[in-house]
Amino acid sequence: MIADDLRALEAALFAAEAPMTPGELAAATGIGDIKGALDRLGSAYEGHGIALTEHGGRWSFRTAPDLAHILRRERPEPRKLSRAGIETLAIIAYHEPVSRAEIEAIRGVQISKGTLDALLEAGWIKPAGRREVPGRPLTFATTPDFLDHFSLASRRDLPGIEDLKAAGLLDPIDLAMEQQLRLDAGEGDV
Amino acid sequence: MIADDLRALEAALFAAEAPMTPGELAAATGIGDIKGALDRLGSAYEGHGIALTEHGGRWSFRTAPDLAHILRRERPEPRKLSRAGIETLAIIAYHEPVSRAEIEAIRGVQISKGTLDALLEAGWIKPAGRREVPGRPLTFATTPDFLDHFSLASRRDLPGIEDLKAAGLLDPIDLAMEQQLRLDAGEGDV
Amino acid sequence: MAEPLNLPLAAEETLSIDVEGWEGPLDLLLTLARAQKVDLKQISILALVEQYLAFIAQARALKLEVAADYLVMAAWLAYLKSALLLPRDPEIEPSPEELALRLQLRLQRLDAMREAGARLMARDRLGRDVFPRGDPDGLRIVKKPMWEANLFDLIAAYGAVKARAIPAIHIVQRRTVMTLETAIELVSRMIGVGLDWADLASFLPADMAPDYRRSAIASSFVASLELAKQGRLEFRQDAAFAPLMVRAS
Repeated sequence: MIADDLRALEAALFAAEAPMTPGELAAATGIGDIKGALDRLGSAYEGHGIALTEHGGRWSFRTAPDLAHILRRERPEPRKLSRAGIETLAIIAYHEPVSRAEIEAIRGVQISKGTLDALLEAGWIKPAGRREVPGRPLTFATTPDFLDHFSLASRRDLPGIEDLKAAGLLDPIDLAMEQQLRLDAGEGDV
Repeated sequence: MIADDLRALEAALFAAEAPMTPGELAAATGIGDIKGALDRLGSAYEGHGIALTEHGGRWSFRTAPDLAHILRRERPEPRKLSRAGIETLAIIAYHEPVSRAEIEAIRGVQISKGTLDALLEAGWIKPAGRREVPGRPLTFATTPDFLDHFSLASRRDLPGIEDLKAAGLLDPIDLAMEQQLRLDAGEGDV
Repeated sequence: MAEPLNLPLAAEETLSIDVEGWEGPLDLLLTLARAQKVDLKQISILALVEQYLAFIAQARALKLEVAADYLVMAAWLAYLKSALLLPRDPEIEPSPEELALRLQLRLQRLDAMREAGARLMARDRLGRDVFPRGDPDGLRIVKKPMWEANLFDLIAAYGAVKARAIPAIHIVQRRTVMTLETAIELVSRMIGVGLDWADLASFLPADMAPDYRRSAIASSFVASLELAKQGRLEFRQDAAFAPLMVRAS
């Protein structure tokens, strides 16, 4: 058994064709405290073969990752990304919003047109406005579908992002240079 | 919590693209007593918003029947009546009961099927019997909902021809245009 | 100095220098740097430069085509190497150490993103490790039209229908105009009165109805043109749209 409001929430989430926001779920089920209900439903499914997950503020039921082996058979692998595609995606995810020139500066090579196209087509990145500098370059950022695909609740869950930030590896190179030089000078003074 | 074999069964049924036979489920999950497992899973979901169902020997999760309303929600969408619609409605209101041919004779233009359909859908007009003339055409009249929507106590509250004339609503088009032109010219002088 | 090449350099790998093996000089540098098996923060840039130059030299010795950007990098690294080895000239900006540091930071960043990409790909991925519902019923919102119209629209529409049915009656209103003859008479009389330049508009009585005034302005202008042609009147206008001045000639 399960409470009446949770029944409705469960049904809506099972029936949904795409992850839903709390607002959409509240509209569909008429539940007032939708966050509380999502919490309770999530707990009710703990230890089950399916789990209530949140990716980028949208909720959905997903199979438990440890059961992948029984589900994977006879299914085509999801699209294979080229190495350039993987690196470009990582750069966008860890630096967003980021322009094409900035991606190229990190990778040291030009990105071919197909690379960004493939990421856009997969629905993992989206244009994220223009940077107000000469040339007004278009920037890119990741989408909620990206978080969903890689089982990330939010960008904060990107693997190692805190360490990279702390090490200054997500800062622009000029800023890092300045800091490094100041550090060296400081040490020399001592 | 739920037994390990049921976890696998649960995930397999959830991810399935079509209802599955016990044989297919046994092959996917490696469960020996698949019928027993389906029974136990069905019981575990009793009282939930989704139910384990069997049709023609194939099993799947389906939304509980009493929650079907969640799957299909009606949202009112305000729509403005077209010019043809409002004219037709006005003619019916002033002349009811009136047949389609009579409406067309008054408007001087044919009416499309969609026009009457929209008025019927809005609940403002209803069929009002057939006229005992050759062809027995169907006539239309307004409904109490019509009076309600337009805040009229009765059809007698509709302004008469004389009132319309006084309000300038019955001026022949050419005269009205000339007045307008003279008005515009006068403004230019100021 | 450094080992000539501690990379496995099978022929087919060298062949792919300018095709697929490396994605540009930075990528090749990173591969070489990783071969030093130390933290990229501790890397010896000088050793790295040696390795890169040796690698390119060997590729050219094998008469393999080396893409231009690899050669550009080689030239730059050769410059960096000599600058690092020569006694430091404080005049040169940026210093070779700064250039080396910049290269090191770039390698660290590329390496970090490469590793992040690998870790991303290893996560539980939708469609590979976790699955959505295979056959969702779908939540549908059905739009129910709510027709809107108000009483004024209704009445006005009926008025419009009825108006269309009423035969249109064209009434040509009698319009008050000043004839050319009257205007000629008026203007001739007025220029006879004054001696100096006068505004043509001032000849018209002030208490005219607007409609009649418009006609009078037009007619008196034509009348003035006619009188000017006969040599009885002179015109002057200081600017476009300025008052039209007339006097007897």
